[in-house]
Amino acid sequence: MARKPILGLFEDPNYAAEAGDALQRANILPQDYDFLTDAPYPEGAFGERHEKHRLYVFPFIGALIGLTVGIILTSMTQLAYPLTQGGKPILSLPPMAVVTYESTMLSAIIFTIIGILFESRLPKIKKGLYDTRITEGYIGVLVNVDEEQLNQVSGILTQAGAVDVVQET
Amino acid sequence: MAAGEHSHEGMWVFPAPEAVTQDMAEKAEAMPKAIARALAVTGILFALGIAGFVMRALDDGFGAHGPWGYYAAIFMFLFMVTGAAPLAAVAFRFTKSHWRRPLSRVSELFALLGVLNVIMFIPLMIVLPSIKNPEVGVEELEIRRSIWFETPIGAPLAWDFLGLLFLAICSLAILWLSAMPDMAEGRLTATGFRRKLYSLLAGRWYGTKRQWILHKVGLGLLGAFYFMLLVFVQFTVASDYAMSLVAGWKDSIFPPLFTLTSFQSSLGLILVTLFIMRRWGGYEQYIGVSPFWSASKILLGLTLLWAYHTFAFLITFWYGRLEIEQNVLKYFFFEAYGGAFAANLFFSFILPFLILLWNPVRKTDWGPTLAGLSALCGAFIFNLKTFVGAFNAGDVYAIFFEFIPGPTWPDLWDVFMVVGGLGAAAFIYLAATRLFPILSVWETKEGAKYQKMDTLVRGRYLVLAKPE
Amino acid sequence: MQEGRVLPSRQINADLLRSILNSPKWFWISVAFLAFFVLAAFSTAGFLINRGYGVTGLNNQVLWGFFITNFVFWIGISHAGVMLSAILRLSKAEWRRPATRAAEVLTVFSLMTAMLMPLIHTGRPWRTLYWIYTLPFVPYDFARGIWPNVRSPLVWDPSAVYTYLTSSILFVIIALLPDFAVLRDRTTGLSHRIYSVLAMGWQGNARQWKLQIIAGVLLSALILPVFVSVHSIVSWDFGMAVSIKSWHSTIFAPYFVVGAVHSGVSAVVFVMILLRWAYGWQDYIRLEHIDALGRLLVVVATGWFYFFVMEILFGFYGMESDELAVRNMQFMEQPWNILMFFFVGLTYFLPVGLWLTRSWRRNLWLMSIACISVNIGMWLERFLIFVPAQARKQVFTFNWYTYAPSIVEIMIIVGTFAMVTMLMLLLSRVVPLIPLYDIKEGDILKTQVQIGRRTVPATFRED
Amino acid sequence: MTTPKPRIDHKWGMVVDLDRCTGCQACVVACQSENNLPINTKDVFLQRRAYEWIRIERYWEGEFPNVKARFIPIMCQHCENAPCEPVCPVFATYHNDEGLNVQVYNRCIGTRYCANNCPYQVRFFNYWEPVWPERMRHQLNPDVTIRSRGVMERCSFCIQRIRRAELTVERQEQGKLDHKTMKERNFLPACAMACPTNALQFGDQGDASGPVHHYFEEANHRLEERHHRTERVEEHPSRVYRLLEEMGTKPNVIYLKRVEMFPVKKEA
Repeated sequence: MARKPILGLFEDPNYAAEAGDALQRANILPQDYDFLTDAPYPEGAFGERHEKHRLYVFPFIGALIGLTVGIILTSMTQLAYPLTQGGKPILSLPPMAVVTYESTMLSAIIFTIIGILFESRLPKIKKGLYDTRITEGYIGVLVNVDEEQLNQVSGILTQAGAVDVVQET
Repeated sequence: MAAGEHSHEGMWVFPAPEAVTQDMAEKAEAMPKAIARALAVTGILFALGIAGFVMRALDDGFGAHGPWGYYAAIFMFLFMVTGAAPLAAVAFRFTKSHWRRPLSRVSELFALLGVLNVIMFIPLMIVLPSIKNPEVGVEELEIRRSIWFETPIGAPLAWDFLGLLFLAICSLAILWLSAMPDMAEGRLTATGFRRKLYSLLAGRWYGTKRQWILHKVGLGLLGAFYFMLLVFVQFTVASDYAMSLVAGWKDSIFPPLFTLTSFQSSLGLILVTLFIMRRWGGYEQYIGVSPFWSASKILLGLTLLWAYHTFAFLITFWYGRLEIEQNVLKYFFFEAYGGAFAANLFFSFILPFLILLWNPVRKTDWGPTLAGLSALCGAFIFNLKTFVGAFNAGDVYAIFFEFIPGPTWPDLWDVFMVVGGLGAAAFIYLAATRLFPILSVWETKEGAKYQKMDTLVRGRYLVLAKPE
Repeated sequence: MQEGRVLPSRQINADLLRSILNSPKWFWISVAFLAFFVLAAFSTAGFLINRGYGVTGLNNQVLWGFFITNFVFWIGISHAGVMLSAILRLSKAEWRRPATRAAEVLTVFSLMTAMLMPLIHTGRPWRTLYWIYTLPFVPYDFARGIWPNVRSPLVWDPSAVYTYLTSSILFVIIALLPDFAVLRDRTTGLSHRIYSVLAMGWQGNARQWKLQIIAGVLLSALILPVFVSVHSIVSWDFGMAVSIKSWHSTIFAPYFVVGAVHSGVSAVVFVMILLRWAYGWQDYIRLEHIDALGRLLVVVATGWFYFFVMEILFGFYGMESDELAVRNMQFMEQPWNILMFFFVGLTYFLPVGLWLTRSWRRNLWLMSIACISVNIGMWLERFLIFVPAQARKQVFTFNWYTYAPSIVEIMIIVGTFAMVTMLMLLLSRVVPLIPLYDIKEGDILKTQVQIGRRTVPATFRED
Repeated sequence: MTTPKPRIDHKWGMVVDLDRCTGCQACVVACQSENNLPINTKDVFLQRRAYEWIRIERYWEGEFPNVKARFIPIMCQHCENAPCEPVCPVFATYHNDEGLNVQVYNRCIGTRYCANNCPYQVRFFNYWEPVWPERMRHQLNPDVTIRSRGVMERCSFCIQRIRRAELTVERQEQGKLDHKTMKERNFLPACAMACPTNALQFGDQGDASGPVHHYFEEANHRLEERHHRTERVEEHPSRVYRLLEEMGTKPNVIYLKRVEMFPVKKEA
């Protein structure tokens, strides 16, 4: 059966939270509803489920890759031109350390960015159900349910004090 | 972790104000066996140290500065660590951070060691070779390089000594001022000689509004003054006893590096003390994890900065091919004291960095403590390497440091002096903890007012109030 | 210490998007005015490259002049961004909120401008372009087996600066996603389509917000070490030069970094004051923010002064005649001693004097004066470190000579300032220079604690 | 890519005998014409952008009336630890295995870092495109490239002459190339050739019969034993010295102190 999104808009965060509780009572799974806000509320403000993420892995992988690339690149370029300069060794480490450090940080940061986008599931090609009022301070409760439950859910939302309930047309 | 509870377990503790006074009074009176034993042991070490000092004096006298390298090293270590320790209280009071509250008195108590520093410095004044060359030999300078170019009156000794003295006085003033409200409390609760002492020291403190305002302002001013004074004294002493004893070693980053090492190691020392108090001292309900966690970030920053300064020094000297630079590198970093430098690098940077890298570890009480401990060891090796090396670097009046000697190993008396110095410091500090309340009671109570757990929509969070 | 009231987010959107949705009339006029200078600078650079270096004031003694000074200056300015946003983010300082984005954007633009300087400075820029500037986009010219020399600080430079540039651009973009979403919802037509692409379909659900917050902290922690390394490496361009007395000093790296932060943060404060005045953002860039920045600046300035004293003092410490000659030139000889006087006064004593009093910190005019004077001073600082040392470095050669910039150099320098300002203005037309969501978050977390009769402002914290 | 193998392991060096130098500037002129240096016109001098691959520095010693002129010719010292080399981002200058500090004009991008980092002030930057009057076109040396604007240049010990000598030897002696045959070609840098008093002597440091061999022997020997000494001793006086020895640059040019027949009276 097809699942359809439905979005309730609330002015007061407390109502939104109550809507959340009501949905829980109507045993709708926590991963089926979501709170859309225009600013970060501290985690768990709506009693929503805790989001698990593996973001911290990315910078480490990135750093490792950057480190290897840096070392290979710097040593390779020095060995490729075996020209003595100023009596310094052909493979002189302190300069290597500098450039390698930069490459390490660079790739660590790039991987972090990738990680952030990946973990927050962006970019989203089709945005799904959305309402521009959310960025005006309204709090949206986005629920994904089976079609026959739609009316029940919209009832719950309006009961909880939704200013408006939007559905896909 | 309770439902919707959004702060780490045991991270924040809010002791009940009324309970604190009573409990602290009892703790101050009590004399646990452990502390008694520790006092005994450190006392013996102290005695050993004195013995070692006397023997050294008898063996070599105060003529040449060479044999006193290890004495200088241990003095510098104590000065570096204990001198910078009170800064923790000062600095975090400036930033109005609440987590500092259990930590501030612990750090301020180190002020008492300032006196020890001053006393230990006196022999070093005698052994330091004069800036003017007594008899000018072949390829020698008439005035050796030092930060006192044409030697103003009494330089360098008088100035260094005065600096240390003022430092000790200033830190004692900070301790006295910040302990005053607690001792005023102690007047009533304490018994015996403590009662007399407290009523003497607390003076006319009744906690009037005006007194509190003066208290705050006074601490702020003293703190700022202490900070500047400390940086200056570290600069003069460090460069007089290390850099200007190595002919032609010109290294402008050395004083900042010394200061940085002192910050790092003193923070480490404070964390270790806190940990001992929390685990075995029975102060668990006052010391949450938050001091460790917040301090760990700063410790990590300091660690990275230490590595950065060291690298900045190394690469500049490595790149410049000047002979003196090559010799300094060989002597202090690669050949003579190469092993020491490796150990220093490991303890001051690599180990703490690897520990503090992990957020879960930083949120414990043991993680930051371990890092702090290793930073402490790193600072110790740093001082041994630098000052023992500097004291034995040959002719101080030479044009530049040309002939590289080997490393200098300690003999028995040196070992005695080193352990003795550590013992003395520990002894004094332990004694101090019996004398003064080791937890700053007024700050703890104040903190309880400004922090609470509160609800936002559904979740419970920590609320921190910052007064203007 | 947040005064100021909590605003409804409709209000916040209206105010902060004002610069984008309806731009004032002075906007295009000023942009055109600046663009004129930028074009002039670029054509001058063309003339310079066409004719060769004879048209500058450089000579066999002073080989690095205004361009390098300006390069270091702009690199310095660029250090404001991360300094503010990263350190304040990590220390959870509430008053960072309006400052962060302007600072980061300033970072990006000043870095871009800075990197033009060494390019113009080299004798054969077209070669520099593919030989050195390809460094970040490694691997470089494999086809002809042409490698840059890793031993040279001039190769460390681009690697560091491009790392910094890339990461701060990404940093800004990530922080912009939610605000792009707001714009997407406010705009129509083409701009709507563009913003929808930029917003990447941002919804603002719990997960996205959580990662947004973590991203802020994590990226700050990662960029901070880069930021320190950048100016250190720039300083090593000079620190590695053994032959020029007073350059080969170990303290250069931290000294330059602190100086950079000093000038950079002042620049950011000035930019914030300008924004507040230009777009009427009194409710967002409040006096207490300026005040807090002022206090921070006192600390930074004093730290800088410490390093400055160390550098000078150990210059004398060596007692080497030729280094003393450089110092003598800096402090005793005209015109350098006058410049030196102004430099120390403008960089430390005047501004710190102004920042010490609370009421003066909160007076925008005095604050702007202080910040500008810091930046003039820091520009002079670089000039005084680089040029006298070269003019007096010779042990042997007879023809000592000093340096006076030619009109060509001056025009290009002016152009860089115009360029950064213009880019900032143009960007303020496209993205909000104050992060909307950050302000809103601040309002959400605001609360207060009742102690007796006094209500103390407080904030919710998640640890 | 690898550096070309040396045909025989040369290590070129020059010895400047200050006792013989009369400061006649012949070397300067010879160098200018040999190496296609642009003409130092008056305003080039006034801009302080003159090219002097070798220059004679003149110092006055003593008070009038008993005053002496001191001359010291300074050219690129071809240091072993040249500070100018490692700072070049594009390998435009490096140390080849004949002990020469070589400049690759095609690589140079003109950062001018090397010139900043040269303690002897012997590197010169082409501020303008070099121009010669029409009728002087034919006196340009075909063996030496003309440097375009925006590159550094400096004394090369007339490397073109070294190479030509090697080529001729290879052509005539069926390539049996050794110190002897090389010396028979008796090539010299322009300055050394032009010097009327033989103040400038050039040769292979390894060539025991050469003019410079024993001076370098002595100098290197002194350096060696100074490094292995552990305390200061009185060294026996010697004429041999290098410029700015404390910089640790180890130049391949050696100077011989002037012998004072009638030393200038110093005022007490």
